[in-house]
Amino acid sequence: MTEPVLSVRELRVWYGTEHGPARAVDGVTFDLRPGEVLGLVGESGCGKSTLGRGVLGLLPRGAHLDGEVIYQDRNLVEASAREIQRLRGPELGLIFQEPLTRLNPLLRISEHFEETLKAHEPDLPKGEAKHRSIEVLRAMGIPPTRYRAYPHEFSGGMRQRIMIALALVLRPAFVVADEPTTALDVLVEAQIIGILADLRRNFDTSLLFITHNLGIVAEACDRVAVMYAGRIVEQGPVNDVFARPQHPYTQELLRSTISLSTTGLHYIPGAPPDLINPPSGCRFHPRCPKAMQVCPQRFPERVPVGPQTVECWLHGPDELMPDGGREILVREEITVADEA
Amino acid sequence: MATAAVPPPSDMGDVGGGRGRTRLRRFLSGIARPYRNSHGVGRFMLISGTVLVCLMLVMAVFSPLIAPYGFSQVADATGERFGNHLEPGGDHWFGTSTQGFDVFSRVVWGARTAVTVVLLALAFSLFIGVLLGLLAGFIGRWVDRVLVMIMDSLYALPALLLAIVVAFLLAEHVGGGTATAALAITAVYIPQYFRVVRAATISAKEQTYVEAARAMGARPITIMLRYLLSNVVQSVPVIATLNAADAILTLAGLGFLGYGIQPTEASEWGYDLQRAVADAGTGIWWTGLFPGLAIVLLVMGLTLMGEGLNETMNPAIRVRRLVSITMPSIDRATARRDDAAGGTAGTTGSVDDLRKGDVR
Amino acid sequence: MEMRDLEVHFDLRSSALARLLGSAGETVKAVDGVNVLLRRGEVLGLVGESGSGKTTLGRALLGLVRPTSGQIRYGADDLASLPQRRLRVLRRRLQMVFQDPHAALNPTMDLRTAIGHPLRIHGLVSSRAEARDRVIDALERVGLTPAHQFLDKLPAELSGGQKQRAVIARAIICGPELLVADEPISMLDMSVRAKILELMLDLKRELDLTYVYITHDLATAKFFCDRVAIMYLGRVVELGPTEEIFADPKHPYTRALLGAVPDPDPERRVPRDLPRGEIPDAAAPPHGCSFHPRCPLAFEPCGWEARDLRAMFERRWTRLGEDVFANEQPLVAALDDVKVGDGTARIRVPSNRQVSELAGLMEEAQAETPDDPLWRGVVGVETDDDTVVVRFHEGSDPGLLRSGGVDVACHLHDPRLRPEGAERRG
Amino acid sequence: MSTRTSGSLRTYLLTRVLLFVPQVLVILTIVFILMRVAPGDPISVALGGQRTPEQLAELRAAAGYDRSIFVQYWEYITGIFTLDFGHTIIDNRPVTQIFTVNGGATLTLTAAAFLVAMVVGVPLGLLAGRFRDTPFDASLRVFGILTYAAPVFFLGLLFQLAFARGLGWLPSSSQASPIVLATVESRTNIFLVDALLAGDTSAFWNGVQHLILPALTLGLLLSGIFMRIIRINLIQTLRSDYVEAARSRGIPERKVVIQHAFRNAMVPFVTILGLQVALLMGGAILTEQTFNWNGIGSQLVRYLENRDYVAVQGVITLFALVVVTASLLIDIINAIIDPRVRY
Repeated sequence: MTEPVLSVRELRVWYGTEHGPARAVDGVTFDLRPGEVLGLVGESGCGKSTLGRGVLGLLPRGAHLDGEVIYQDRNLVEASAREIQRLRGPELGLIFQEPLTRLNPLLRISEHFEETLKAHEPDLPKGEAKHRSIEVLRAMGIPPTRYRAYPHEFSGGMRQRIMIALALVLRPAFVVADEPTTALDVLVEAQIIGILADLRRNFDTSLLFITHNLGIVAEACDRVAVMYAGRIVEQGPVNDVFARPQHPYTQELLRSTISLSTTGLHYIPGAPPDLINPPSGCRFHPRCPKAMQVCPQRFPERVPVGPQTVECWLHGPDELMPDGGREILVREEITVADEA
Repeated sequence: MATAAVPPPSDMGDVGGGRGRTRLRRFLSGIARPYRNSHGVGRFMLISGTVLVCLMLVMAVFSPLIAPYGFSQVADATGERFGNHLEPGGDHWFGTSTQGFDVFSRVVWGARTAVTVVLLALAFSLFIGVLLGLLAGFIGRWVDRVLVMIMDSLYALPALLLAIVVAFLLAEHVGGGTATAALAITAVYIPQYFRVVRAATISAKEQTYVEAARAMGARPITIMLRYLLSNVVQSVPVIATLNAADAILTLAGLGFLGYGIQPTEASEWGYDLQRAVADAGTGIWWTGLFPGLAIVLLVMGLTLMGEGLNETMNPAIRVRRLVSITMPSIDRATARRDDAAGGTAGTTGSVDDLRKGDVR
Repeated sequence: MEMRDLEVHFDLRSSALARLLGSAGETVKAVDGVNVLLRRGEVLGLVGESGSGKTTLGRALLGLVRPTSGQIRYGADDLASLPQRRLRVLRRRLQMVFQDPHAALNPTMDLRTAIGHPLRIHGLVSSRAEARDRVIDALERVGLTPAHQFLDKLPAELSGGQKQRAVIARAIICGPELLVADEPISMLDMSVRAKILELMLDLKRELDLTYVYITHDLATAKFFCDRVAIMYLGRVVELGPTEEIFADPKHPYTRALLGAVPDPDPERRVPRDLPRGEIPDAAAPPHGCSFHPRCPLAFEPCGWEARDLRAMFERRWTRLGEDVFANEQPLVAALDDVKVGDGTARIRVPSNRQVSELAGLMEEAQAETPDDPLWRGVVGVETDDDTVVVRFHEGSDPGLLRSGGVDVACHLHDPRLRPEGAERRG
Repeated sequence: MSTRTSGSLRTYLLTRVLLFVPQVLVILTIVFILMRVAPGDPISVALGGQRTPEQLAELRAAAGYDRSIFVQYWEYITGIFTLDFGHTIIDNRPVTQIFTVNGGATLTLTAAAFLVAMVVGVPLGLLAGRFRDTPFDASLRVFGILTYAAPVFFLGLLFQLAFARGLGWLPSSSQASPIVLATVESRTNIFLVDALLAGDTSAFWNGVQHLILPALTLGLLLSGIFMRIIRINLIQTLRSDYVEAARSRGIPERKVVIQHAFRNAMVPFVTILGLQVALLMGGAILTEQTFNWNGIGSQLVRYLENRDYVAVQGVITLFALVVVTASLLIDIINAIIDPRVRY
């Protein structure tokens, strides 16, 4: 097996709030291999965006980071601000959800690109910078005629292509895409997904693709990590996870997604938990249809199940299971009043 | 948030009877909210500003009790004149002025004048400005265009000039005095409230809840009062406070130029400063310094309050309070890996205990 | 309810001064000649991307937006020309559910007042107690139970799903007949969406409602609607029973949309031959069929024009790169100045270049991408002094025509225009 | 695309310039209405009690105040377009003479004050916003609030007490020493320029010394406001999405602040500069009065005291025209620096 580009180990990101720490990301572990697209799915507020930014060190003030993000034998969590700033661009990139506000309205597209290249390769001749920028833009389907235009002269989809090109112009080894298609229309979304899924072929870039849309994961990703309340509860190859989901949350999430083949409605009762006071033990247990006695008592272990890794007592490990742990847990009634 | 959806038990009881109280509580908590939610520099500004303003208010309300003499008194109870240009000290803490007034008393009474004029002016201009702004923003079309044209023109005139002209015209027919000064200042601030309220109305009009009200079949007047007004006025406190500060300066400017209140009608700081300009050349500092300081303190108080409010209420510049937290510092990474490699239940137990300890 | 030749136009930037200067502001045809019949008790889906006019159409149905022309028959009334006063009375029976439940509720109004407000507006209750009972009843109907817990809540105290339930409660409290739901679940989380859809289905059954469901999400439209109207740039391009449209989409746009829906089923893949580009500027819609610049199946009568030529050159430069671009750009810079909607494009060549060079360039471009539908629309390229004249096939606007069980607005399905071998290409 | 952009910039500018005319008309009308809502005519108000009724009636007829209000309005408007602002009542000189004779002093004062405000306010605002909530920011804000809270005339008074009376560094009033004023021939009516034209450097320095205190007084007032606006704009810009995006590309923080934040923060500042011109003019009236500065403001106060409507109306008209022209210029500048405005 090849060395992972990026290894995240027990990463935690907590925010201080007046009611106590909010555990947006609470002990997340995953690897990203070269050229791989890893989908990170979960409902809003599960910490997936925080995770994506935490990896790049782009967190708001007041966020506390702990754990390991290993990139090229360095732990980014402990790296200095200056060190990370140098890595952002040539090594690490970020693509945003809302492309409309991410470009400086007073600067031409060309200025955005030339500034980015200059920041990391100060000796680059201007002509070369232009050439490289136009080449990347072309790969994203932006005609060279538009190189000197202003951001407001582009449509939403075009701007997102420009943002992607900006993130890729220095050919980073690893890119986080945070819901890059949420603000876009169906057809444009499909175009952008196509571009992102092709990254590995054209740019040799690994991608952490954050989305709430399971369809997009199926379309664009090699592996998927399912997040719930700050934890990755299941990860594995997309085809396996979608065909044989092992964690009850993944199963419920897949069932409640409305797709073209949906014939009946299904939903998960209750609401995602408060990250300040998460449920004890497995965080999904209050909503889990398969909850057992052990679930609220003990934190579930990370267990390999086939090609997947799952955090659920259903899959053991048996040697840690307390006596009577497998008994069914009688759940409290969940009313609409508690829903999301 | 799930917790927000669970009501506190006190709300479960008598719903009908609790309503009035709920409203009052909401109103009070609305006033207290900026004080509670603010922090850091914003909180400091808000509180110090409020303290200053309250001090000045106390001075204004209780000026007959605080001031040793009347504002136009030039002799004490025995009929003996104070004398002019007495240095601070003795009976006259701040000295006496060219005309033989007691400077301290003038400063105290001046607070009353300033507060009265500004409150009157604020009330008038708020009422007219908000009303016209709402109308223009809501009705749009030619009403809006005409009003905007007039208000913009008024706004383009230097504020002081506009106040002078109005005071000048009114003085001719109404006479100088508190009411004239208040009306002059009113004229200055109507366009400001108009602009703010109109802009807020136009943006509120685009809100979905206003369209929802239209979809319900609400009449325009209902929409304006029940849906627009209550949301538009939220932008008013900050502006009103800052404008009050500005109004104090305009009033003083009017007084300084001789278009404010005459010394026999009420005490006015700007007027006193005008008289003090001539004194400055001869080295008499107390006639100008104290009224000037009074203006500075009141304007500062209001500005601090306004900026403090802005800091806590304006989402565009608000900072989230940073609460420092301590993360449990056990090396769970290694604990976990040990587990995966077949660690003992004991290690997991400790992690578990820790997690349970964290909950509540 | 029936819509006939409905048009809603918005004037852009037509300030008094702009008119003074003679530049009559641009007009956006948000809804451009729509004919749809809405049957009692059905769920009609208006499906399209942003800018397709679906939301404007939905609002026009309720009289929230005044149509520029056309009729909306509702019983004996024409909503398009009814005075506001009479329209307000009808609002009892025509209600709306909004996309963003948070924005749809007045932040300063508690639920009791907000939900009960329609009752007061229409004078349907005589006492506070009665209003309260009706509000409680509505809250319970939408599942906000126990209702008394919610009466004094402000919108900010509710979660997204709860807010949407409150909006629905407000919409049904007067006993409406028709509910226009504008993307009611698109702002909600995955696990809540199904709940709200189920609630809407239950209410429809219990209260005998008719729905107009506006969405860009084909998956929920397929599940939820009886009939769908696919909209593109202000027009209905395909209209028919949901099953038929989803089983056999006729319009190339519908086909593209359906193909582009990402699906969790790993067996299904989005095809790579997606329509290029994005929805064009509605202020200057393409000539002929608005979809033709993006349509892979476009042919002679679809309305080719000079702008398409420019787009072709941009595609060419994007493909071939900077050097080709630098070389050719001066030749075709004049494309910017060509008039829109003309049957020909006249490209003036800068004096130091040869006309034949440009004509040759065109040939080269055609030879390189012979499959580009543009070439089907080009009748001929002539040179004239210092100008290259490109003649296009005459284009026309496709109207809705019956094809099988559905109506479709596409020349491909017009038997008079149907090209040889259209079956094969389609 | 480039052709379209410049084309629309041209259209925008044309539109904006054409808008200027109705704007001026409206503001002139409002000034006229303001000045004439009061009953009575200007002549009686100014000279009533000093002349006999017959004399008054004669003067009224001569000045045209016996005609209908619409005729007077028409004359007022056409007068202004031919640069005829009428004649003052109390000393019967053309109103335009006030502008030419005293305008130079006001222009010198406001220009110098504006310079002070820009030099002090803009950099301090940028620094305060950049280092938000540090002790440095806090002290700058206190400075800003203090300069704002002190009325110009009070600040002027303090300066006079401290620097003129107390320390004796600078002169306390007037544009120059009386002897110097008398020796310099006035050609442009701008004293400093006249001194330079005459080649009299000592007179020039004398003028500069006299200018320092008034310019500082008025400039500091404005600088506090500039600082506050720029600080808030910068804070908002620094949290904008494109700044975060620039950071995500690894642009060094210094460059992010300069390239993305400073420039963008200046845009909203420039758009409201027009209104600051009005503030500057208002402040100038008070400053001139405090420092015995013989500008238009001082003249205005003199004519106000004498209830000379014509002179007052003329000066107000001039001020209004200056503000409208300034806002035209600012809109043009804005269109050049912000590409979005052109659409």
